[in-house]
Amino acid sequence: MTEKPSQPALEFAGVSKTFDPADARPAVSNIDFALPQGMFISLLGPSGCGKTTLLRLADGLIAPDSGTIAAFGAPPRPGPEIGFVFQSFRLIPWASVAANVEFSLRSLPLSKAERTERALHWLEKVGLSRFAQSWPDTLSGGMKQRVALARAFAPNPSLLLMDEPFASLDAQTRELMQAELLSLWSEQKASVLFVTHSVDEALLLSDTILLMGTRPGRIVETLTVDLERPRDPDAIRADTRFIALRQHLSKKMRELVLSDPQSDFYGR
Amino acid sequence: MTEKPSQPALEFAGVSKTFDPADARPAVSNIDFALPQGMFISLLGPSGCGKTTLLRLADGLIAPDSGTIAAFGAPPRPGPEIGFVFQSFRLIPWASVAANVEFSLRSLPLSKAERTERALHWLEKVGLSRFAQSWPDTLSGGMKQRVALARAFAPNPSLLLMDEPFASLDAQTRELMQAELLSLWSEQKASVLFVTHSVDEALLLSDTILLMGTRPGRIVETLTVDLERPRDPDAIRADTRFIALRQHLSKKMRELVLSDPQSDFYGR
Amino acid sequence: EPFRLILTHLEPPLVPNSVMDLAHELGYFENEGVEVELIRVQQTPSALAALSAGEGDMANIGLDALLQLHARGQTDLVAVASPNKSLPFLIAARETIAIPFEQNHSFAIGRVGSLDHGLSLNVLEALGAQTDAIEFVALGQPSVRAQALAAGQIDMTTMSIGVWLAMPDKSGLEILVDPDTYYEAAPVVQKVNVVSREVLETRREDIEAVLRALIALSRDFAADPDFWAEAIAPYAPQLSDAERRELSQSFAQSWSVNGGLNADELQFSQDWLFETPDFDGLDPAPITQWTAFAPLDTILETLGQAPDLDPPAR
Amino acid sequence: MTALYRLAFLFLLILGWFIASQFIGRNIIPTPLATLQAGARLFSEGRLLEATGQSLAVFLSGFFLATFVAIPLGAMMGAIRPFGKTLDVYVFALAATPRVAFIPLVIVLLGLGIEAKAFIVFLGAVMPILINTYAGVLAADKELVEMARSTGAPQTRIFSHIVLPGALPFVAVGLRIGATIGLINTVVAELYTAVTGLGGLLALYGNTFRMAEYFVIVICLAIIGVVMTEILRFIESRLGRWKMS
Amino acid sequence: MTALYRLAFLFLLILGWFIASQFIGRNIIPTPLATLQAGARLFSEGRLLEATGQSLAVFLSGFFLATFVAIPLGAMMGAIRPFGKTLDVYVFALAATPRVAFIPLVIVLLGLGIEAKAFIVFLGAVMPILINTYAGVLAADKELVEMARSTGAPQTRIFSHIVLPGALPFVAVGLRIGATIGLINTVVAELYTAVTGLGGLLALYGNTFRMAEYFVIVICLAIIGVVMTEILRFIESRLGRWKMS
Ligand SMILES: Nc1ncnc2c1ncn2[C@@H]1O[C@H](COP(=O)(O)OP(=O)(O)OP(=O)(O)O)[C@@H](O)[C@H]1O
Ligand SMILES: Nc1ncnc2c1ncn2[C@@H]1O[C@H](COP(=O)(O)OP(=O)(O)OP(=O)(O)O)[C@@H](O)[C@H]1O
Ligand SMILES: [Mg+2]
Ligand SMILES: [Mg+2]
Repeated sequence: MTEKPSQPALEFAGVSKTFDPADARPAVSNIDFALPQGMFISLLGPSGCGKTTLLRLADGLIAPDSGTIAAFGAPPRPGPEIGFVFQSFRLIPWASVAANVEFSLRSLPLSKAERTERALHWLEKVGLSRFAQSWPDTLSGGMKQRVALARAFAPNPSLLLMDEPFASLDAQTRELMQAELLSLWSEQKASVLFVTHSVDEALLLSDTILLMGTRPGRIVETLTVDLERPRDPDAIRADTRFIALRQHLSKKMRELVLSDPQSDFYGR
Repeated sequence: MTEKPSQPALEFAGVSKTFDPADARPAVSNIDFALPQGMFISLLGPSGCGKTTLLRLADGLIAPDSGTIAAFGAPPRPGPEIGFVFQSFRLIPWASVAANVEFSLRSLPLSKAERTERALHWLEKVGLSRFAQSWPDTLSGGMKQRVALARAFAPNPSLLLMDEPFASLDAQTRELMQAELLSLWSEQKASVLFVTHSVDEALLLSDTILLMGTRPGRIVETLTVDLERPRDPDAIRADTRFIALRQHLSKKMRELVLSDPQSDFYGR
Repeated sequence: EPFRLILTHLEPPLVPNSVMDLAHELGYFENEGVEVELIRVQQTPSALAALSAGEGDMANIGLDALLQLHARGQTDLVAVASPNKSLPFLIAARETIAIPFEQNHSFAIGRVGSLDHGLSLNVLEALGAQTDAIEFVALGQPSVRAQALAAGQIDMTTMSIGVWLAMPDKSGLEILVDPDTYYEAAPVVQKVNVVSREVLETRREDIEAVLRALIALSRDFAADPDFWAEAIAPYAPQLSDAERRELSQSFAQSWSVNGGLNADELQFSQDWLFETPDFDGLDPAPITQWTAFAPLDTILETLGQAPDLDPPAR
Repeated sequence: MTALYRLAFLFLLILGWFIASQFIGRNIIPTPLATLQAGARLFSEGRLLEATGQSLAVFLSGFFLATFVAIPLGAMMGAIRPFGKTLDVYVFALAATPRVAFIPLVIVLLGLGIEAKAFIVFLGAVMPILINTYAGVLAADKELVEMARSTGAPQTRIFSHIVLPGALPFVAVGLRIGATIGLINTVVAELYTAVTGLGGLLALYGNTFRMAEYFVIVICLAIIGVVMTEILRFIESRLGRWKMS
Repeated sequence: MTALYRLAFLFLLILGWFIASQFIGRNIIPTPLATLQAGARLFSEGRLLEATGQSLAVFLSGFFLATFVAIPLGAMMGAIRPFGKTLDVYVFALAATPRVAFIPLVIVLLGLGIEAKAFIVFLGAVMPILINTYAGVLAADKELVEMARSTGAPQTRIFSHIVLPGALPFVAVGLRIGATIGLINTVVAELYTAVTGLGGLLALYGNTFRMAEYFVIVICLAIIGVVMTEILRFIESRLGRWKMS
């Protein structure tokens, strides 16, 4: 993949996708945005607004009905350059934890020994080296999620698509994983498209936040987070800009869920 | 089930459980606590510390290796009196959304029409009435989680076991669901054992918080949340007691994850 | 390269057709300077398929099958001998049954229109039975028919003397029509040895050697019935010495001491077969089209004809 | 599209058949045309229909009996493990024993009529259905079963709502294989007990070397097989609608 | 525990057999003792072993051939949908056609030897394996496949790592049913081509009403069936270790 730095890591132009032809309203409609290389964008939006759908489109796992998508200038093609953390963990049940991580390395020109080493390295990073030989079914929810993280991180992707990747982690482990993600992002110059339900997390991590609305899924606001990095999780919560952004986003979310006539909870 | 108010809804005494006999360390060890009727207890702890295991034990889905468990004075037996929200949603893929909710009502002496009505009522509460006839596979993650909530709430259980029930919901929808839960809890006098990774959520909802440590899973601290109810989500964050408890819990969690030699992340 | 002889029985049967197995066993083929390999298949169709696949050189098959083939334009195979012209069939029935029948009876046959069906009809009619009072039930294999008879599911059936003798428990059953009576009522050639015209040309010497061996053994058996009784002993453990001798005596007239091909008998058999429903709408071919007398004639010239038995009419 | 491909493949098959009929002995393979003519003849004589009717009666009764025995039994073997573990070796032993070996016994116990024949069909069809159902039940989604248990569902409900629907893909294959083996056993039964139906015709034409007619019967059996499996597929796809999306 | 139950059931079976041998007509069921004696006799004569060897050679070559053809073909039919949809009707048609109907053709093409026999076994075993593999591949976990696609895995890797292991329970039943049908077809093959092996003995003893010997052969076949399916079960449980927990 030739990566001209000028090209955005990801670019959506007028993208729509309908799953059920019988349903008049598309899952996502008329999506336009660009993720410049080395940027960190978060998607924030009510349940069912199409965030997962957007990520699947971005990876080339599903094709849009209309509009165009480009990853580094070309139509997106799933591969080791694009890492995907799925909302449900999708571990291979008959492969050991280590083999699950190694699986994503098989698309790279690595020897078996190199694969094993790299998988173990990442399992250590997510705190599961002791479970390398366990079966996924014997892991707790949070442990499974960390295996999925290791699997996505291991090939050193230049674009990371992450669907609520820390949802099953306790606050402390989540912070550690966020740090790993940020170091991957800043050191390897990866670009990240990140789905989260935590406004704090979005503010802590991203350069830009895309706020999505529902039925049809659409981008309702693009918000730039101009807080300098590195952002200390504790200190930043006191920052007035952080508090203002936080309030703005919470209010917007509330509007989208409670005041949007399209919403399931309109008027509650 | 005869419910003497004097009996705790749930009582663990010296409970241990080991999954893998080859592994010296049990999944949970020597658990002692009681959930008095009408109380709301949260479980907080690092990934893999045994929270899910505790809930499964409490429902009688698995048997302890040692110790005794009692639900309303008798050994726990799965049934409509105990509602369970699983960490992974566990929807029946070949049943419509409505049928999934109805499934938990089949253990009650209801006519088909009553079941349907009650299922629809709860689907409305979770904002999915429009999707009653959809297949679960066509729902987004958060929508699936709400179906699972409706299914657990529908039989009006007197004890609710909830495993990170709101993890896949956006902040706003989560608040709405918390409100539903609280109304069920206070109006129906249900007792709740609630697993969460959000310190805020635990503080907002619970009477008591059990802090768990890992390897082996054990209760390291029992914390009473003496904030008066109803607790306004926005106002309470400014309450000094809330802030103090929050800080205390965060510190404890940090210790458990970073300073516990048993932890995967010891010393990071 | 051995000469492959295909047989449609699995063990030397308790009938003169055993001459082929026994010639192999007793070294008669070797004496004639031919190496013979016996190939056993279960039924005539398999034997025919094997011949056309070149998996065998000579096969002992039903005459009806050969005539069917020729009538349907498949003229590749010709009969060269018949080591056992007609199997000693009999009709076995429940004890209580007698001819002419007083009531309806069920009679097991192989298949509607099959050889045993036609023969049995002939025999019963010849004996004055009311054949319209008989319900024919098609049951396939002789052993299945015998089982069904023993189980009381049918009243009577045709079987060879070999099958009858093999049945261990015959209480309540008896022979309604014995083999001699049966043969007299329907003197039809049932089995012939066939070769393809190609083999007839390319392996003429081997064919003659095989036929010489069979004739030699048949003549020896005809001369000394006890010889057969001894030779068959290992394959008939259930029969006593006396029973085997008795059986052997009953075959005294059946040995194909001159090769078993008699143009008159063959003509009669063909005419008879073409009356049965299986041959409806088919035209018979001249005997010379489906029979090659030449190998036998060459042999008989050198060996000379045996008197009395098996006149080789041409 | 699929229909087109299928037709193209059918054409190829018939072409191959034609070539084979030209090169392999004629008493083995008739030409497609001769077969067609023979088919028309048999059909207009009414013989084919009558035989098909007889065979279908045998086949359907045996097959339905097998279904009604095998699905509950396989389900029980999967649900009650000691029961299943005790029986399964014997099931496999029985499955590996040639049906033909039981024919004398069947004749003694059930006679020569349709009962005996249907029972032979049953013996053939029951095993694949049973073995597949058993495997399907054992492959049940443990998480879903636990969920059902947590709602207080009794074993029967867990079974009917979770385990059996989950085993559907297995049961469906079992039924399909069972149907094909049942058809084969129909022919066997018709050959070894009172000879009737398509099996009887097969024997008749085989023994009298009427290969065109013989092929008509073979094709007739193949068509019945396809119709049965297509019906089963239709039922399966109705029950598996949720997978469509 | 299971072993105990199984033994108890075996005892029941033998008891039932004994009772049946006393009450059901003659010439049909020998007593267990007579069968045992016949077995000892056949064994000491070396006849049983020789025949078993012949049959096993036929069975194993046919069965392995079927495995090597059916698994890849079934997998391909499941993976390449137009290919699968085009072929599957014909597969079912072929599966429903009595193998016996093809025997003349097989003899013409392959003769009477082990090739022909192994091919007849192959014809019987291939269908259940194929149909089950096909169904197993179609039942693949779509989410896992999508995950694999997202890592850039090529079709072949998705197949070998995700789809095939996921289809294992199906393939395993297919192999088991295939093994049992293969054994039955071994007997058929040995009856309809050159008569050899256990099938030959079965016919011989059946035709001459030596029911004790006949039962020895039947039991011998059943035991081979059990041994085969147990081997398959062992392999399956090794591959399915992850399910143990
Ligand atoms: N079925 C099982 N077999 C073997 N080990 C298991 C099994 N289920 C859980 N465990 C082990 O028990 C421990 C506790 O698991 P549990 O699922 O209860 O954790 P948890 O507190 O719910 O974690 P999380 O917050 O990540 O969901 C883990 O170490 C896990 O590996
Ligand atoms: N395979 C599918 N078939 C039909 N509809 C689908 C499918 N996948 C998603 N949808 C619909 O598309 C919409 C958006 O789904 P999506 O999963 O993208 O939401 P989301 O933003 O990820 O929600 P959440 O935060 O709850 O995960 C939903 O209404 C969902 O029902
Ligand atoms: Mg989503
Ligand atoms: Mg958990």
